[in-house]
Amino acid sequence: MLTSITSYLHSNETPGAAGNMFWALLYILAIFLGLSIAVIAMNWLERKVLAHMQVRLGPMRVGPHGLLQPIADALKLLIKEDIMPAHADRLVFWMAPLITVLAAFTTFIVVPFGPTHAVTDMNIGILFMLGVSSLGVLGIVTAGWASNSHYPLIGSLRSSAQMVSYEVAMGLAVVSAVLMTSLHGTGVYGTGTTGSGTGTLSMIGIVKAQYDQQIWFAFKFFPLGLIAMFVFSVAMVAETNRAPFDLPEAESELTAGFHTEYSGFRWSLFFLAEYSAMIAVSSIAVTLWFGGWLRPFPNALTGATWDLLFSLFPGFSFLGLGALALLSAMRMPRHRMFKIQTIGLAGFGALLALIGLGLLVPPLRDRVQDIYWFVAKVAVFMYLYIWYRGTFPRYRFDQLMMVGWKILLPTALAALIATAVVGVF
Amino acid sequence: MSEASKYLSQLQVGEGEQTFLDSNELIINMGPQHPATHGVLRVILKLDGEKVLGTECVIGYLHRGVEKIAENRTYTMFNPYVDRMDYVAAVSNGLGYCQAVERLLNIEAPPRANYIRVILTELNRISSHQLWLGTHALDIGAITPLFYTFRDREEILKIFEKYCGARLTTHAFRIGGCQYETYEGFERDVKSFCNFVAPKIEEYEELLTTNRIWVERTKGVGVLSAAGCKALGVTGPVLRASGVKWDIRKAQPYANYSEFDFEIPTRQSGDTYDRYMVRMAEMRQSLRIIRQAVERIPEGPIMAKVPKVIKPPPGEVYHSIEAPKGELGYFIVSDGSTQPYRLRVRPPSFVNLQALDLMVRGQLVADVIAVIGTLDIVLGEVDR
Amino acid sequence: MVPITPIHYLILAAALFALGTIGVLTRRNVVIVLMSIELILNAVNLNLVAFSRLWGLNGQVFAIFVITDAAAEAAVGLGILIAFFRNRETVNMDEVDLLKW
Amino acid sequence: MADEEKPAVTPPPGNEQKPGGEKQAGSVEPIRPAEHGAPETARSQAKPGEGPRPAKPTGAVPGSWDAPMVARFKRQYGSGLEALTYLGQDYLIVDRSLIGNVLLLLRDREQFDYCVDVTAVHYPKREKQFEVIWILYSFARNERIRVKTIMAEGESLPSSVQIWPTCNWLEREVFDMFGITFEGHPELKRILLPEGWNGHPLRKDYGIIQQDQEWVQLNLGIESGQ
Amino acid sequence: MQPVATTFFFYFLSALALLGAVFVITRRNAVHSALALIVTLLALAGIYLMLYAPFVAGVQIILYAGGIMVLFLFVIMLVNLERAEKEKQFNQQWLIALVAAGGLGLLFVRVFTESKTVSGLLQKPLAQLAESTNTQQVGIALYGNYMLAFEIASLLLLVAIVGAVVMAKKRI
Repeated sequence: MLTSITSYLHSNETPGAAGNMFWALLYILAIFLGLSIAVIAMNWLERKVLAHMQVRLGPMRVGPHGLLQPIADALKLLIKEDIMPAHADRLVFWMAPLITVLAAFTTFIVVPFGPTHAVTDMNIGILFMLGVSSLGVLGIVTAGWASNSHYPLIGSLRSSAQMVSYEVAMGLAVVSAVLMTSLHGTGVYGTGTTGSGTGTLSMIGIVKAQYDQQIWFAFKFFPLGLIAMFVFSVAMVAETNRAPFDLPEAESELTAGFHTEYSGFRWSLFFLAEYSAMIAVSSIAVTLWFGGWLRPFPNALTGATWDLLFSLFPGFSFLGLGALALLSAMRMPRHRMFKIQTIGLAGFGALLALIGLGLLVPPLRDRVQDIYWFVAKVAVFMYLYIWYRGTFPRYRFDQLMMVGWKILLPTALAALIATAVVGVF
Repeated sequence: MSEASKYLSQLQVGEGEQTFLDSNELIINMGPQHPATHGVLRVILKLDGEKVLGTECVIGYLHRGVEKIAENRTYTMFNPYVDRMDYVAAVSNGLGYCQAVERLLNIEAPPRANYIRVILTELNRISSHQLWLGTHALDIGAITPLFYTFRDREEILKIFEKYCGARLTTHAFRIGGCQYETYEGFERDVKSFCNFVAPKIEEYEELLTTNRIWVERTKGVGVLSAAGCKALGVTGPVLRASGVKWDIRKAQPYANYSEFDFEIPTRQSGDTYDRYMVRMAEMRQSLRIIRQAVERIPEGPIMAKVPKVIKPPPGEVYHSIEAPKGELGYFIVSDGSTQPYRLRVRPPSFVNLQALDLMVRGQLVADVIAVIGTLDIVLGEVDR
Repeated sequence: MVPITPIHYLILAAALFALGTIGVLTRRNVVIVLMSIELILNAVNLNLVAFSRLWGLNGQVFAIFVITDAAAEAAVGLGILIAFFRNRETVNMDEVDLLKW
Repeated sequence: MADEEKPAVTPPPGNEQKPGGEKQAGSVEPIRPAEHGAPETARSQAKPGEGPRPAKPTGAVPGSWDAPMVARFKRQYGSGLEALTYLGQDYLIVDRSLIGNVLLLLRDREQFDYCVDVTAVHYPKREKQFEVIWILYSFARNERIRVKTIMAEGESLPSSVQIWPTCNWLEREVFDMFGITFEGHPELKRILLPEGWNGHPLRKDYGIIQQDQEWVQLNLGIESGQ
Repeated sequence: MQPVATTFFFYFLSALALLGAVFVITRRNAVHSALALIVTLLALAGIYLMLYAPFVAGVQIILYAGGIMVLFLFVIMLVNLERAEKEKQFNQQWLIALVAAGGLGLLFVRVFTESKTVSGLLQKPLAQLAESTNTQQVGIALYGNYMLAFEIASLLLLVAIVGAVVMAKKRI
C-alpha cells in the first residue's frame, strides 16, 4: 500500500494512467479545493479589477482591501433562506444547479496542469472536455424550466439556443488545433522538425506536440492558429454566458435570467459552476494554443541557467505578492480603527511570502513550475473575461446568433480547411 | 385621419402577426419591480418568442397628486414640489414653474437672475443627460459608463450644493428671480467644471460611439419618424433625433436664451443611436451656453419686485420650457387668490412614454429595454 | 463473481430495446415516443459496441453512424412535432391521423 | 400656408352653426359666482364689440384676437367660437358641438400638427362645470394656441385621438382626474389611478386628503393610506 | 489502462441505464422523461468506455447528451405540455404492447444465452483493442472502408437540416 503510494512519486504518468487510485483521489481532492479557492479568489479579483476599471474601489470593508469579502458572501449565501417558488418542479429545481456544477467540475479530470499533474490522461481528452462542459447547458435549461416563471424560461430558451450554436464554432476551432498536432507542413510554414506523426485528442498529447514542434499552436501556420484561437476565445465567452454574451442572465432584461428564482446556496452553486466553467474553457484554450504547462521558450532557452531562472518564477511571484501586501499594510492609515486590518494584511503578506520561500526549495520548485505556468496563462484569460465585462455592452439575441452562425462558424471552417491545406502541402 | 391612426397605440390581445409558433405567445409582466424600467413602470409585453407583438404601459405607481396639491398650496409654497417631479432635472422644473407664475404676474426676472438661471439650468441639463447616458448604457449592458457619468455628475451636484445647499431637489429659483446670490467663486467653479467635463464627454463617446456592439444594439432600434414624433407629441432629443430642428430655447426663447449663441443638434434617422448622438451633442451645446453665460454675467439685482403675497390677477397662462426630456409646460389658472385655481403640468416623460408601444412593435425584448432607456423617462414625472 | 462477458452487454441491450419498444407502443405523448425511439437506437448501439469487443472496430464505426442517424431523426421528428403541434395544439400520438394538413 | 380659398376639409352642416353659437352665448352669460368669478369676468369683458385691444401683453384682461385664421373660423362657424388673447397667449373658445370639426380643421388647415396637452378645469359653481382645454402648437407657424370648450357634467366630448394620437393618454388622464368621457376613445380607462378607484381627484369637490378607503382596504390590506 | 472493478461498474451502470429507461417510458412529465433519458445515455457512455470504445463514448456524450437532448428539452419547452400531462398517458393497446415487447426481449435473451450458434460465436476470444489509439483507428476506418457510408451520412444530415427547417418554420 505504502509502496504503491510512494512509488508513484517517481512515475512519469498521470495517476489515472498509472492506475494509482490513492493519488488519483488526492488529485481530485486537490483540484476540487484549488478550484473552490480559485473561484473565491476570482470573485474578489473580478470585483476589485472591475471596480478599478470603473473608477471606484470595490469591496474595502470586510478584511483589508475586502480580502475577506468572498468569505462573507459565501457565509451570507449559505445562511440565506432557500426559496422555492410555488408550483416549481421540486425535483428538477433541486437537481438543476447540481447538474451544472457537476458538469463544470468533471471537466477538470483531464485538464493537464503538468506532464503528470492531471487526474488522468484520456485518449479522447479534448472531446471529453467539450462534451462534459456542454452538459452544463442541461442544468441551465432545466433550472429555467423548473422555476415555473416566465423570465427564467426565456433565459433558458436563450441559453440553450446560444450554447448549442456556439458549440459548433468552438468544436471546429478545436478541430483545427487538433489537426495541428499531426501536421507539420513542408513549405513556408514547415517547422522542419519531426513530431509524433499521428495526431492526438489527448490533452497531454497536445501540449507535448507543441513542445515537440517547438511552437505554440496559436502561432503555428501564422495566422491560422491565431484565427482558430480567436474564434475559440469568442465562443468560449458565449459558452460560459459571460458579458458580452450574457443574455441568459441579462439582468436588465430578464432580471437574472435562468436563475431568477434561485436564492442562497442553490444560487451560489450556479455561481460556482459559472466560474468553474470559465476556468475550464480557459484551460482548454491554454492547452490547445498556449502550450499548456510549458514555460516560455522551453526549446530555445535551455540549459541549467535558464531552467533555474524559470523555476524561480513561482517563488518570486509569491514573494512579490507578499511584498505588495506588506507595502499596502505599511501604507494603511495609522489609526486604531485600522489596526486589525493592518495586522491582517501584513499577516496575509507574510503568508504569501512564506509560500513564496517554500516554493524556492529545489524539489518543490521543479514540481510546481508546470502548475504555475499553467495557472498564470489561465489567469490571463480570466482577466480578459473581466475586461470584456467592463468594456462591452450586451449583444441582442439575433445579433448573437448572427455572430455565431455567420461570422464565427465560417471563419472557423475556413481556418480549419486552410490549416489542413497548409499542413499537407 | 388614417395617417394618425397609424400611430394609435393600444394592446390588442388575441391578434397580431405570428411567425414561429402560435402557441408560444407569451404575456410577460415587466415591472413594476424590474431593474431596467427606471423606477416603477410596469410594461405588459405580449411576446412571440422574443419578438414583441405589443405592449401596454401601466403607470401611476408613483402618483402623488401634484396637481391636486398645487390647488391647496400658495404659489410660493408649491415651488419646492415641482422639484420632485423630474427629480433628476429639478432645476428645469423650477425654472418652468417660476417663469409661468412670473408670466401670470406679468413680471420679468432681472438680467443677472436670468443668467444664473441659465447657467444652473444648463448644468442641470448636462447632469440629466449624464444620468441618462449611464443608465441607458447599463440597460444595454455596458456597466462602465455609468460610473464615469456619475463621477462627473458629482461635480455638477457639488456646484448646486454650494449654491443652494441641496444637491438633487434644489429649489434654486424663486418667483421673480433667484433667492440666493452666487457664492464666492461660483464663476470659477463653473468655468473649471466646463474645462473638466469637456474631455469627459469625449471619454464617454470613446467608450460607446464606435463600439461595434453599441452601434449594433442601437442603430435602427426604436425608430420614430418625424411624423410619428409630431403625431404622438414626442418632444425633446427624441424629436430632434428624427430630424426636426425644434427646440423651445430657439423657437420661443424664454429666460435670456436668445442672447446666447448655440445650435440645435439634429440627426436624421430617429433611432436609438441618433438619440444618443443628439444628447451627446446637446451636452456640448449646453457647455457652450454655460461658457458664454459665465463670461457675460452682469452685476445687478437678482430679484424682481414681487409682492410679499403673490396674488396673480385672474386669468390663465401656459408656459413651457425645453426641459432635458422635452417640452415641460405649466398651465396655470388663477382666480385672483393666493393659490392656483388649477395647475396643470405637461410632463414630457409622460407624453414620450406613449410612443413606447409604437417604437418596440416587432422588435425584440432586448430592444424594449433600449427604447425605455432612450426615451429618458423619469417615473416621478410620468406619474406626478 | 461472474466475469463480465459480451453476453452481459447483449442482455442489457435487449432489456433496453424491450423498454424502448414498450414506450413506442404504449405512450401517447409524441415527445416521449421519440425519446423511446432514442432508447431503441441506443440499445442497438450498445449491441454494436459490444460486438466490436469481439470482432474489431467495425461495430464502433457503425455505432457512430447510428448516432448520426439518431441526430437526423431527432431533428426531423421534432420538426414534425412542432408543425403538428402548431396545427392541432396537441402532442397526442392518437390524434396524428392525417397524412397531410 | 394660408390658402384661404381652400375649402374646409369637413364643413359642418349649416344648421349646426347658429344654434351652437346661441347656446354658447346663452350659457356663459348668467354664471358669475363670487368665488370663482375671475375667469368669467375676464371673458365677459372681452366680448366682441368692445373694440380691439393693443397686442402688447400688458393688461390683466383678455383682448380679442385677430388673425387670418380666426377670420376663417369666424366665417365658417360665426358665433360658435370666440377668439381671445391674454398675456400674449391666444385661445379659442369653441362650442362643444363644434369641437371635433374645429380641432380637425386646426390640424389639417391651420397646420397645428402637435397637440401639446389636453387638460380640464372644474368649476363646480357653474351650470356647465367643466372647461376642457387643448393646447396646440404648429411647427410650421411656430405658434401656440389653446382651444377651450365648456361642458356640463354627464356630457361627453368627441375624442381627438384620431386627430392627434398623443391625446390617447392625455384624454385618459382627463377622464381619470375629472371623469370627463371622450366618445370614440380606443380604451378609455384610468391611467394614473388604479382600476376600480372611486372618484375623480381633480374635481374641486374631492378633498385633498380624501381617498377611496374601500379600495385601499380591499387591495392593499391596510386600514388607511394615510 | 485496464478498467478497474469491471463487475461493479457494469452492474452499477446497467442498473442506472435500466432505471433511466423505465423512467423514460413511465413519467407523466416529458421533462422528467428527458432527464431520465440523459441518465441512461450517460450510463451507456460509461459502458462504452468499459468496452474500449472511448471515442464512441465521447460522441455519445457530446452529441446525444449535449446536443440531441438539449434539442428535446428545447422543443418540450416550446410546446407547452401542461395539457398533455393531465391527459391519459397510455393508449388502449398497452397490454398487448407490454406482452409483445416483453416477449421480444425474452426472445433476445434466450437467443443470446441458449442458442448454440450464437453462444458459439460469442465464445470467440476478445479482440485486442488498444484504447490509446482507438480514436485513430476509428478515424482510419471511417475514412477508409466506410468512406461512402460517411459521405452518405453527411448527405443525410444535410437533408435532415433542410427537412427540420421546412417542418418547423411556418414562413421560410
